[in-house]
Amino acid sequence: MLYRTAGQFKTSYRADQALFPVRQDAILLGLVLILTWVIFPLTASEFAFQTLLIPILIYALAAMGLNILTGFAGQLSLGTGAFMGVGAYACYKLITIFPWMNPVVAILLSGVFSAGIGVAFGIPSLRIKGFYLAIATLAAQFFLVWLFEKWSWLYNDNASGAIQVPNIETLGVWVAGPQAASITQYYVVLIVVTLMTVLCINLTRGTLGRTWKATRDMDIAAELIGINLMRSKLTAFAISSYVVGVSGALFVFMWRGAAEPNLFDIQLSFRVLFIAIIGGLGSIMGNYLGAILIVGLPVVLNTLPATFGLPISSATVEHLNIMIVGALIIFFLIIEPHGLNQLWRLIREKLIIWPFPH
Amino acid sequence: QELYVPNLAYRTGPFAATGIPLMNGQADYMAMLNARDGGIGGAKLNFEECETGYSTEKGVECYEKTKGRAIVTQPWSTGITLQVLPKTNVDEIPILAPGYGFSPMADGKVFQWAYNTPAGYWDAASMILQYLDGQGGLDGKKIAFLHLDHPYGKEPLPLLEKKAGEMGFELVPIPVGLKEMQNQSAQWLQIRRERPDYVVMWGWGAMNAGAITEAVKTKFPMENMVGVWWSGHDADLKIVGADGAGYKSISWSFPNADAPVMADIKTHVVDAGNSQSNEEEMAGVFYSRGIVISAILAEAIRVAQEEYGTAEIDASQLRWGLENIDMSEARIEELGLTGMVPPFSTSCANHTGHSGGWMLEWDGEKFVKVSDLLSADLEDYQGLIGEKAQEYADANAPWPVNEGCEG
Amino acid sequence: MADAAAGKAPLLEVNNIEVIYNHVILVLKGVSLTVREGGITALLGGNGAGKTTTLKAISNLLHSERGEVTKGTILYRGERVAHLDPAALVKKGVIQVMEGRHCFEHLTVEENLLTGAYTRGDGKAAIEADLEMVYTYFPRLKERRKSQAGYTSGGEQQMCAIGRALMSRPETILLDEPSMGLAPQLVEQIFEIVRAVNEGEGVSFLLAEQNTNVALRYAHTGYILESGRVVMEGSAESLRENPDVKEFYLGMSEEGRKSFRDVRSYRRRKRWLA
Amino acid sequence: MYDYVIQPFVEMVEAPDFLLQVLWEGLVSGILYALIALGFVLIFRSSRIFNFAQGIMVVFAALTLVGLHAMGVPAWIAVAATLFVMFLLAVAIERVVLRPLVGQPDIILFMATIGITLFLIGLGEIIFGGENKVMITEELGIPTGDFVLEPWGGLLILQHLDITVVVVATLLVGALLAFLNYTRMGRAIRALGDDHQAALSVGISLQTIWVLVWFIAGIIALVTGIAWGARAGVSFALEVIAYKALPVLMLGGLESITGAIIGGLMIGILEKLFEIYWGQPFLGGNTETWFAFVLALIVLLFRPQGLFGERIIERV
Amino acid sequence: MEMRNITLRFGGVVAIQDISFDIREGEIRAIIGPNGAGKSSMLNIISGFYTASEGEILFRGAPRPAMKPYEVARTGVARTFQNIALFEGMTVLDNVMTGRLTHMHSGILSQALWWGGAQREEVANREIVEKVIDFLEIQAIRKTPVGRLPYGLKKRVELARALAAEPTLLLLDEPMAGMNVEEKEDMSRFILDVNDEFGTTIVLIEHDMGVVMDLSDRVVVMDYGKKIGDGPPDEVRANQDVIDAYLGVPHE
Ligand SMILES: Nc1ncnc2c1ncn2[C@@H]1O[C@H](COP(=O)(O)OP(=O)(O)OP(=O)(O)O)[C@@H](O)[C@H]1O
Ligand SMILES: Nc1ncnc2c1ncn2[C@@H]1O[C@H](COP(=O)(O)OP(=O)(O)OP(=O)(O)O)[C@@H](O)[C@H]1O
Ligand SMILES: [Mg+2]
Ligand SMILES: [Mg+2]
Repeated sequence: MLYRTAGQFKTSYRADQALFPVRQDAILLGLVLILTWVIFPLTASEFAFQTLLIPILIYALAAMGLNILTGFAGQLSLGTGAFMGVGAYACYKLITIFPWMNPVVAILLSGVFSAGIGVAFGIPSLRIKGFYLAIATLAAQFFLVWLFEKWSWLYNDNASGAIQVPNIETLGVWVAGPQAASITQYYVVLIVVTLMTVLCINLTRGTLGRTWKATRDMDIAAELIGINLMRSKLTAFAISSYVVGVSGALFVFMWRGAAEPNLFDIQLSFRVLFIAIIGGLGSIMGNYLGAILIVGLPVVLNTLPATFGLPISSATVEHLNIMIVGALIIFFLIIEPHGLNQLWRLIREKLIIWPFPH
Repeated sequence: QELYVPNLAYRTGPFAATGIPLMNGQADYMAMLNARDGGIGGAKLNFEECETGYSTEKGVECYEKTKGRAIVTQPWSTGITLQVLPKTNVDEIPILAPGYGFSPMADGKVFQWAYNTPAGYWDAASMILQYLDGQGGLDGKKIAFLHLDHPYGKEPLPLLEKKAGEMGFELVPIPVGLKEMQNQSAQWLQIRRERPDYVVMWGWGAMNAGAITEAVKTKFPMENMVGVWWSGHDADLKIVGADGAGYKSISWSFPNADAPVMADIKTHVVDAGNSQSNEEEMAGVFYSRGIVISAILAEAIRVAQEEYGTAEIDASQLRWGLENIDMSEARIEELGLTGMVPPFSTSCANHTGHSGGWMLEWDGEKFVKVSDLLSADLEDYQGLIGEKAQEYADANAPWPVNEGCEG
Repeated sequence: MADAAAGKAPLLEVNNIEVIYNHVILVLKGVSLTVREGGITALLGGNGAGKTTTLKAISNLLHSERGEVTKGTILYRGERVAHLDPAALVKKGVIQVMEGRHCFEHLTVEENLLTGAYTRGDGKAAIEADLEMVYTYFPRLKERRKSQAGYTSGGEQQMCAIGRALMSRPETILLDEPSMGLAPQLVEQIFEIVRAVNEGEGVSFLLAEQNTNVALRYAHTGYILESGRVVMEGSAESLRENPDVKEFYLGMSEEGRKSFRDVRSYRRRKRWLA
Repeated sequence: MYDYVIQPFVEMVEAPDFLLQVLWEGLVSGILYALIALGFVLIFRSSRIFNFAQGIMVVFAALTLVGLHAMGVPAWIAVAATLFVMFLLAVAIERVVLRPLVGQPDIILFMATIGITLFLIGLGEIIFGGENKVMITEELGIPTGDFVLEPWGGLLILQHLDITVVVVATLLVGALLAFLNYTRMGRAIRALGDDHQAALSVGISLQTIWVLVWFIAGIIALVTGIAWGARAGVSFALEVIAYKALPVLMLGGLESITGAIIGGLMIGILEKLFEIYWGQPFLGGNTETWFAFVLALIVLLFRPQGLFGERIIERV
Repeated sequence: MEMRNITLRFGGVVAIQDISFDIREGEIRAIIGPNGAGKSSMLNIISGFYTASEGEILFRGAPRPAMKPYEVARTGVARTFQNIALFEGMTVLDNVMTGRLTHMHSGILSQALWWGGAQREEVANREIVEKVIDFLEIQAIRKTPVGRLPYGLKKRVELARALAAEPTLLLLDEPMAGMNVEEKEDMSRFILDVNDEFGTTIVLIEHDMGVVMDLSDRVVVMDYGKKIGDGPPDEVRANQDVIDAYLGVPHE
């Protein structure tokens, strides 16, 4: 009876298109917002900020970017890691060339670069489909990482070949670099991620979103009903890469503090893909659920043996960890191939008809 | 009473093969101290491992997890070291990166919290060149520098480039991508085309075995191939066995089965069933290196305890300890590390110690020493250290520098 | 003809089954039916009535669509078959021809037919002989034997699918909408073949069909399914004479067949909206 | 211009023995790529599953073999036992992973194989540890010497091992092709790839076929593992070479055995040539990390289904 | 619209051979013929999915230049498909809304911001779509994902999507396949009403002779790529070629 939609009538199309047509959902969202904006920052430890809160937000954003491309527009990409890299390197160059630039502005700008490169690598998608396209995006993945390694201008000719985030001060607080406090970085990330989420939701529920979904579900039919496939696919690549690029910039500037080229390796792409898929392709909220699971799970697993005082060596824990994550991925795919988001929807459907089984 | 000295170990991932013996050596030595002496100065050592799999990401996570109580952090990869380096400055925890990390860390004035005892990569490069020079001069020769395409592999490049000009040899850098470690035929074809007089190798993990097997296959004369200390792992050479005879590696550690410390480890750790190692591994170079690394840390703890008169030292007290290690011959004997590590000492400005090292050679079954103790030509790169350290500090401004220490 | 079949033993019995998709969507709400040996049984009903679902429940193909039988039993020759996998069922002689043809696009027509003989162990010669038999039923297939099935026309694909089923030497064929999208001539032709196979080889058919008119002409008995329930059953003649069937399934009212142009009111009973 | 375009060819002509060596090395790595790709193709054909776990299966097979031998099992018995383990693995994967996921979208199954990869990495490291191990080349009776030829007064080294690999791979491919095209099982495998549901409906047992196919992929993995292991030792780092199979597949076509072979050879040889004559002199080396992908990408622009892939049937 | 000497080949296969016919404004034009005759291919040519190997298409008297399918759609041609081509991952409402895409033009930025232009456009188009939904009586399934719908309803949603585009030319490829008589009656009604109310020109492919004969104004008969008959229904029904090739036994 708690979750009951009956009786909430909509009287205008506008109301029907509201983000949360169901009152309970709006309340739930309010709770989540209070948690993330007030309660977490007040209570979280340094460890929680660094290993849970900040990375979960950043990974969720990256997955959201990927989800636009893969979940909404149906173009499977395995090059997310490299596009995050483009965002990160672009941000690094912006900050070092224009030291006066506001870091948030720099982060938002750096997405533009990855969007450009995303479009360039998206062009083959007009002809190549499915797994062939996925492998083709690997060309971007490997080529870009190679470029990060070889093009020393990108990392200002540092001897180590890595980029290091300098200390950046804005409005009297350190927002990036080793001097910055975790809580500041958390808020910066939160602001950017919230902004991006709102934009993504708007894009995916409107005309563009429908264009993408049509392209995804059946591109031939989409073209025949008047969708310009090239435009549809390329905008998906551009916007997806933009979001991914921004997340890459956040990744390095607001969390890692430094990066070497192989950080943006294929493993990163897979990680983001896991999040998107476990969360649910074609959903925005799912990315958060996926990120919580994929980022949070190993952290929790790591602390378990110590909590129970089990005498297992850390290496074994790590091996078990890998096994468990692998097994869980399979497990979640089996119980709900359409991701956590869908699981949530099913629960909701059950709640609506509760206490009747059908 | 307990001292928390965690280790960001890696026993998994593509580099596990080289990590495991090192971690075992480190852990066994600490376990031995706990069993034999009840720790150091009465304080037990908590030598917990946090598994990184050599991944920078996991490494940072481990650092964040342990930094609350830890008095030292041992990041165990150049990548992780680079990442936590600026953080340790803020968190005020010493990084101990024995024989790896960022070469300019030798400058204690700039890198107050970082230590790469007993020798750094530039020491290694300098000694290798010195040794090769001794084999008949380097003027007009050609050296192929086969290295991992990764911050670690690039470390010695600035020095090698500088020395190439000075000593008159030609340097051909040949990078090996992380994905090509197992399949280096392109690199070795290049070596065959270039016909270098020597191959100097900066390899790690699976890259070493790959390079050594390729060298044997392409019939490169093994005696003209020299590796840094991380490329001198017994297991890598065992793959080719006798065909690898003549291969050399510089090292600041050496296994000595007769050293008292080995006997102690055997009685207190191995016989008690607390070791993860085995006999074959314990006879190897890397296991002994693990022991030496732990011994250095233990020594620093002891020095700090004496200075501050407390068994439970904190991170900044340990930092003082690390700056005042004096591993003299006598002290090495006392610790039972006979012949396992060259003498060295650190100071406020000198965070490396520049211990020098021996050239080891694979005789087909094991590594043997083929040189006296070599020592690096510090003057060659003292300037370079200062310069690069300053560059780093500038890029990371505001970067607190320890003005108090001179010389 | 119908009387001949009626006397025979029940071959397949479906008792009161329920099917749920995706754990929440209840599609069949207690369907029971009987297929007699040597007969042609038609399963009729509008869109979404659950015909396909019933057939899939019998041949155990629901699993891969996240559907499951939650209640009731299915007996084949008196034996429960619900736990068998589809392959075992084919060995027992029950084979399904799926809705929408489902040929193996990249295999040639002949290879498609040969896959039908997959479960058989009676040697090459027998299979060759049956291949010839199928080609005599469907001469068109012989012409196109070497072309990839994906590029053949709809009718050819339908023939290919039926032929493929025949290759397994079945006792019972579950045939799902054989007439969909076929030219009238072909529809007749295919039903003629169904009858020929039924009479010649003694194969029993369970036939899901929209085209009530044709189906009732060839079938012996029929069931009418609506919203997951059987609402009517009986011999083909009795169904044909039933006024409701006449009006809603055959498009005839008292005055005879009406032109589509003249139908002025929407007479739908909005079954699926309920 | 001259430097980039003409000079490399001049070099090739000037040192033909070296060029031959380059081609030979390319050929051998090409064959090895192709072997991994074969495993992919087989599984893809029968189930449209893009089996990412093929790489780790190679490692797993090799580790099991070496591990069993280290426990004192004679070499050939260890091979048999390893095959049995691969069979069990195939059964387990079918039971636990594939069966519940029948009929799901491709990408879900793809993800599941990545799950399998992670699981096997963890399991393998717990059982076998992460150290580099030596392949039991001699114990298996694989020749290890080399031929040294001197064409045009130059030098050409051919490893016996490599020659063995080339021969074994050729036989394996021949056998596979015959199996797929001329047997009942082979036809069923191809049918299954086109349409699960229809295959089920004609009585093809998914279970049997999948176990069979994964087992064959396991056998291929073992052969690949022995071959690579003999070259570079056996460790988890081997897994990364599996990525090289991807452009091979793309170039050859995901469902074509012939494609896998030709694609493998093309990529092996071309990437070596490019790296030696262009990559190293002009681009700072290591172009092998991406060359194959870019090459495949360019080919795909002209033939979206790869050189030998099945034509994508697009109709409405 | 007029088709002149259209020929279409796939490799060696000739799917359509030298066919000409015309479509008059406002009429219902049926195409019939045995399976594989090339009917769908002809529709594909009209909607731009295939380009004719030879021949030309005249649109309102002027030759139509080579166009991408989406450009054709924007000239007011909408269609349904033989094997349903709905967007399975979307709800019915969204599917029908895609039909409006050719009429919606707000930019990416305004969409990202949502409030303002994009929303107004969305609401305006939603109204049109709701009218179509009402018309086809699919209100109740508005929010259902189409993947779950039964076949017949899917066909209707497809029609709704095509209608939402407010086309001038509507191409229907076997809209009544797999329906029973009652459903066919409804569908016929919709088709006639569209034709009457909006004056939409309709091209219809259908195998049910009853439907074809009752609805269409003129019929083209194709057989193996050739045209074997053209004219009003009754005339075609009596044509012996047509009976031989297609109808088989005289219907009813
Ligand atoms: N995979 C599925 N998931 C959810 N619902 C389904 C699924 N398959 C079918 N249904 C639903 O089950 C009901 C019955 O479908 P079924 O295909 O059995 O009908 P049918 O009688 O064969 O209709 P048609 O004549 O259109 O083929 C329909 O309402 C359909 O929406
Ligand atoms: N993309 C294609 N490639 C090759 N051949 C094709 C292609 N599309 C259609 N054909 C061939 O063209 C011929 C005509 O096909 P079409 O689909 O137009 O027939 P149809 O008249 O619509 O038949 P049906 O009534 O069965 O739908 C067939 O022989 C078919 O195999
Ligand atoms: Mg049906
Ligand atoms: Mg057609």
